[in-house]
Amino acid sequence: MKRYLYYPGCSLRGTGKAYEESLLAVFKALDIELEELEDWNCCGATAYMSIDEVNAFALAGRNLALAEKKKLDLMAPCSACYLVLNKAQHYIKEYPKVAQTLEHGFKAAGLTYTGAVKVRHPLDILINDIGIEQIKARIKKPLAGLKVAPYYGCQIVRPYATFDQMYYPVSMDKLLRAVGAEVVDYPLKTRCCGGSQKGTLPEVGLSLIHILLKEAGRRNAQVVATICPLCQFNLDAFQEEAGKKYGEVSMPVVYFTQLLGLAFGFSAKELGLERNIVPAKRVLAKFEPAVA
Amino acid sequence: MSEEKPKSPQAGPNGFEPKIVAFFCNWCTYLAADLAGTSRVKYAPNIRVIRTMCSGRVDPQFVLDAFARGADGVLIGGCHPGDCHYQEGNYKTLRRVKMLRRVLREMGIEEDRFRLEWISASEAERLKVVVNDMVEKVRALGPLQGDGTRDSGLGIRGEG
Amino acid sequence: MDARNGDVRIGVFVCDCGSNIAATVDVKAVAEYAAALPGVVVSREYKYMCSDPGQELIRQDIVEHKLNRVVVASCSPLLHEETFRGAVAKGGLNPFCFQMVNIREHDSWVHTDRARATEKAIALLRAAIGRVAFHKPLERKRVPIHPDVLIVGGGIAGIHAALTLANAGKHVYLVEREPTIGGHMAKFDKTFPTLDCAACILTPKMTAVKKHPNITLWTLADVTGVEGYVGNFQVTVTRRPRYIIEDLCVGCLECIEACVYKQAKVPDEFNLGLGKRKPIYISFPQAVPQIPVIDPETCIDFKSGRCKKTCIEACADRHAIDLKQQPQVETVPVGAIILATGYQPFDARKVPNYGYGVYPNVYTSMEVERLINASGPTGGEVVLRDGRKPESIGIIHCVGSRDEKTNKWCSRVCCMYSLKLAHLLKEHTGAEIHNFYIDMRTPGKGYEEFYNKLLEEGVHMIRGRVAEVTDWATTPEEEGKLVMCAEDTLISFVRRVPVDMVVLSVGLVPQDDAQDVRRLFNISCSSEGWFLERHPKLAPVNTFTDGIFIAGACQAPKDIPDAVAQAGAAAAEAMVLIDKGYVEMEPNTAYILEEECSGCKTCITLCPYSAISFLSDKKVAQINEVLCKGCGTCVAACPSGSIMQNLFEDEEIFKEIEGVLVNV
Amino acid sequence: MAVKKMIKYEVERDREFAQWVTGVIGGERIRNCIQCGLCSASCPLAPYMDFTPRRLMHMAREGFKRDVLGSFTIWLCTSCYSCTVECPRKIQVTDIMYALKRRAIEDGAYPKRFPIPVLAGEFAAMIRGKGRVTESWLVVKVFLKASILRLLGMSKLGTQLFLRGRMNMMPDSIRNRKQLQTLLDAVEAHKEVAA
Repeated sequence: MKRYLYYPGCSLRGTGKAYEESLLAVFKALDIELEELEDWNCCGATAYMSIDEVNAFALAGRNLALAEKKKLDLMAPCSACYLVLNKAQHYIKEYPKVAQTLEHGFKAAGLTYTGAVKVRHPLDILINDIGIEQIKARIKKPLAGLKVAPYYGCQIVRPYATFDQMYYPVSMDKLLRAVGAEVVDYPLKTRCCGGSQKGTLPEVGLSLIHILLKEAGRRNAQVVATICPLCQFNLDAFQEEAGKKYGEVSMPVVYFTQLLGLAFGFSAKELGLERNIVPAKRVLAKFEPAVA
Repeated sequence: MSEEKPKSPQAGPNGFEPKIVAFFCNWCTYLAADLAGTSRVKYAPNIRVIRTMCSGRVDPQFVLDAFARGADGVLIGGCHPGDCHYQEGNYKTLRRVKMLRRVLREMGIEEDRFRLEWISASEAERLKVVVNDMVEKVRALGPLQGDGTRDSGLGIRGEG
Repeated sequence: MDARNGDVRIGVFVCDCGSNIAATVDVKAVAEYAAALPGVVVSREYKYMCSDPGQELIRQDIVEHKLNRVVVASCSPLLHEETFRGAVAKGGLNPFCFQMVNIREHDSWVHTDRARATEKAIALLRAAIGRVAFHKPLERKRVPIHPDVLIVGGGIAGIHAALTLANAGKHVYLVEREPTIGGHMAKFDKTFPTLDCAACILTPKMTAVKKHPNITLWTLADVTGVEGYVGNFQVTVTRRPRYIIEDLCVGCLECIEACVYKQAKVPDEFNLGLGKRKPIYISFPQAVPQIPVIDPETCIDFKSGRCKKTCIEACADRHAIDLKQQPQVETVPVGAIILATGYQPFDARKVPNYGYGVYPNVYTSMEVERLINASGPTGGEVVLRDGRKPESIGIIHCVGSRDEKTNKWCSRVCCMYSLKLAHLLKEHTGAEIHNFYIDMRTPGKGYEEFYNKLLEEGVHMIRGRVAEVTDWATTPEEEGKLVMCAEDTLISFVRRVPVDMVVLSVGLVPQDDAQDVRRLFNISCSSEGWFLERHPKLAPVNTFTDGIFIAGACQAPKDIPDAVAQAGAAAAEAMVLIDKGYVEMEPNTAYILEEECSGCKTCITLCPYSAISFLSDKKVAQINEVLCKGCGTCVAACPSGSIMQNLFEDEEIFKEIEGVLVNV
Repeated sequence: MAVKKMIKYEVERDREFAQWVTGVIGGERIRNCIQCGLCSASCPLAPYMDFTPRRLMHMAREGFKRDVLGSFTIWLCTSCYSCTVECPRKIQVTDIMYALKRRAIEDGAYPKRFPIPVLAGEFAAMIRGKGRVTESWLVVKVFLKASILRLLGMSKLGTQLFLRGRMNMMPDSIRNRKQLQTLLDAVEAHKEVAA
């Protein structure tokens, strides 16, 4: 049985609850043991970088230091967390002076970090450690005929493409096909969702969101699958507003783990599908297990 | 905050600057050093190059003699395996160097003071990295037996 | 004359090389230091030692001061050792009573700290002075040169070099691995900037090669072995079976007509898969030799053995077809070798965002050359894979060039051929054409004028590297088109340009097997994988291995005029060698002091040239001076220290070690 | 329309700034830029920027500090790293954007209508205090500071999120806040040493 350290990150405890719920369900079904990183702190996300870079690395650094003690790979499902943790590691290696500065911090805080932690994404783990066959074996209700647009967003394969191609990632495509879904060719799969732009320049943020949803529709997708809480939030929560401004769109946006979960026979509730603003029921109902 | 890599060599304790004798083969490493020149690649001035036609010409005596006469490090540069201008001279060198390492260890001369590197005619950058790195390491080690007792054990040859 | 007897009178000459050395090294101080060293009679510093006055200075001093040793501290011996040996000889000294010190490439150019650079120069000079005292007069031995020349690669460079040498009466072996000579040029339609048709200027040269009595042409052949040295190479060439006997075939091509495949079914290499051929085929109408070739991969008889063999019937009493033909191995002696192995186009799949191999209407420049070529798969009609005629075309420059992610270099020909293709495509289709370039590079006779002509023709020039080619449509007019997205950097807008056809102007990269070829011929490659010339300016077609020359794009990307010019130069260099009739070997060979040899035979196994033999009567080893290449491996290995090497005597090297280590 | 002066004088160049930008983490290669515009073309936000990333890179290395720090561009960057992975000269454009944001905040040079600095500020403060971020709180605080109106405009969505349990109103926190703060302080103290 595989074991990993689990770094939820702030979003999975807030707007991204459904991601955590579905993720835990799916991993349980695959007998993957997750141990939550004790007393983890916010990774600093992208915002902190604009305030203070080295401190941002320090934030990530504390988590890495805590993780290193456990001698397990550290799984970060949120794209921002995944990137920041990776980036911190990268820069600690690349720039001796960053490392030196952090050393002082670590010493003062009674921490040590040698750079041994491997930061992993659920996609990476499912494809490379568990494998398609294992996943197929768990299917109770294949998602036959469900047309999905796989949306990776930016920070998973960029800039550190560790487990998938940078320009046209396919790991999620493979998983979705494995559970019977039909994956549409979606050229915008790594295009930015606008991140926090919605908050700062609504018209810009909304247009980016709209572009993604519209193209998914144009490719006859019935649902967009995401791997990032911020992407999901933007595409789901602001869909109505974007539609009002740039033309009607109606496209449920779910986490890939929710789709896997359905195929594994979990209920919409267990997978947090009810948390969607744009109801996913319309397209997904037929895959839900019959209420016993 | 500038981050220059590799770190430029700064003078060691009490300004000790290691002397490194380098034996470069005429066809690969010597050319790499020439290329470094024509492309103005900068590296530490601590090495003194002695040209041989092939790294295979480097007699273990040369290395011992260099250490005996005050070298703090010895670097042998040859063609990459398979690229030797004389078919396989560099393999002969490799074999000889392995034996030589043992001797040096017994004489208490640290690993980092003696190095064999394959550097092809086009690898000026690599030459720079190797030289700077070796100078750094040897500088950190300090002078070889700085107490003047160094001649003992190492016979000096070649008095014309 | 030797250090151990008779007095040593050394002259030292330190070169400023203008400011090249003097700026970083205190040459005066160096010269003064040397003046005080034992044996040094005169020590000078001079602006340019390699200049005539510089050399004259050496001559005079030798006479005036009765010098018997000379040391020059200047640039790399690989640049000027011969020059100064000559000067020394002029002064009546043996040229080997001379030692050169490299204080430019190895000192002033690579260091910045003047004090330490000077200290280094002094150390190196001191070593040379110590060493030169042991130098003794040596004679160069002369070896006759075999007059024949091997040329590898039958592209325009190889062809031109072959004809030049053959016309000068030299016999040439031209080896080409494809079924025909002609190389990339044979695939082109027109050539820039004059737009004369490639075939019209190339095919006459190809036939000339075939007809020439002094040229032995081997196609479908690879060089599989090279031995020997300048003037006396032994080259092994393996000729792959064509399954047609060249001497019997008259090139009527009826066999192709008669093949059981009525329709051509096999994707044809020459047209980059845009057209089809039969299992028995000829690459293109003007192929040389005009002899078909059978592809065993696709020929039914090779696969099943049960073919009607209609080709053999058609060949009738000529009996030129031999399905049992075996590879042939030829071994020939040559005096010089010219490598003209060319380049290969960059693989566009390595830039995924341009969608080559994903979107059918994305083409490489090479494919387009075939599309617009009258003898190409479409007879010169430019139609897309779906049969439509393009109304708008985008050409992307620098694909696989000027990019840290692919190749750093500028491929040098793409700007010009992109402009050429723009012109030809406009001519063939009347489409609206957009060239996306980073910098327009048109250095060459008539090139800028050609660019200007294109501007007048109304081709759109957009300065910006394309980020992606996509079928993602954002506006109605983008629907069903390929959209090219780039910043028009001259107006600072990001532009989306919908087109029917995308042309990727792929760069030039070294051949896949460049490294193997390099090893085979014992030459060097630049870090990018191009063959390394001896000197970028002064010896552009020589290599560091005497007798082996390079021509054309195997040395670096270049256009046809430059490739031809270089081929001419290589041919001339080869001729210089041959017409001289002999080579003088560096006298750095090893020799054995019989009285000291213990007869342990250690050295014998070490010599890669089996130059060492054992005299069973005397129980000592002996070195054959002619076979010895002077690597010195045996010298270093001799347990009894009885092997010596001229120019690299133990004493000489020990003195160098002593010299570089003396505290200044 | 108002006439705009389109000439630049050398006095407007801040050489210290140009030097500084090559020194920031990721800025080492900015001088290698060949102005091909690949960064702009691959940037999803470029259409909304006052200066395209390519222009900004050149303005920065030439030292036109005022124009660079006053530009919208740096605030539009969502750090999606397209430019960084595309750049044919391996220039870390995203990192440079970060550095410019920081510099703009330090110099107080950013265009006022952008709440990002506020967001970032609040964000940092909350992390320092609690070690974690409670999005809902953050959003509220930011909008209170930046524009109360926009918050009202969002209230419908707010309720929806709340009803679907996606608005966690209990501010979350780590236990060992002391450690985190010591860490940050120590790093802060030694930063200049590193610089």
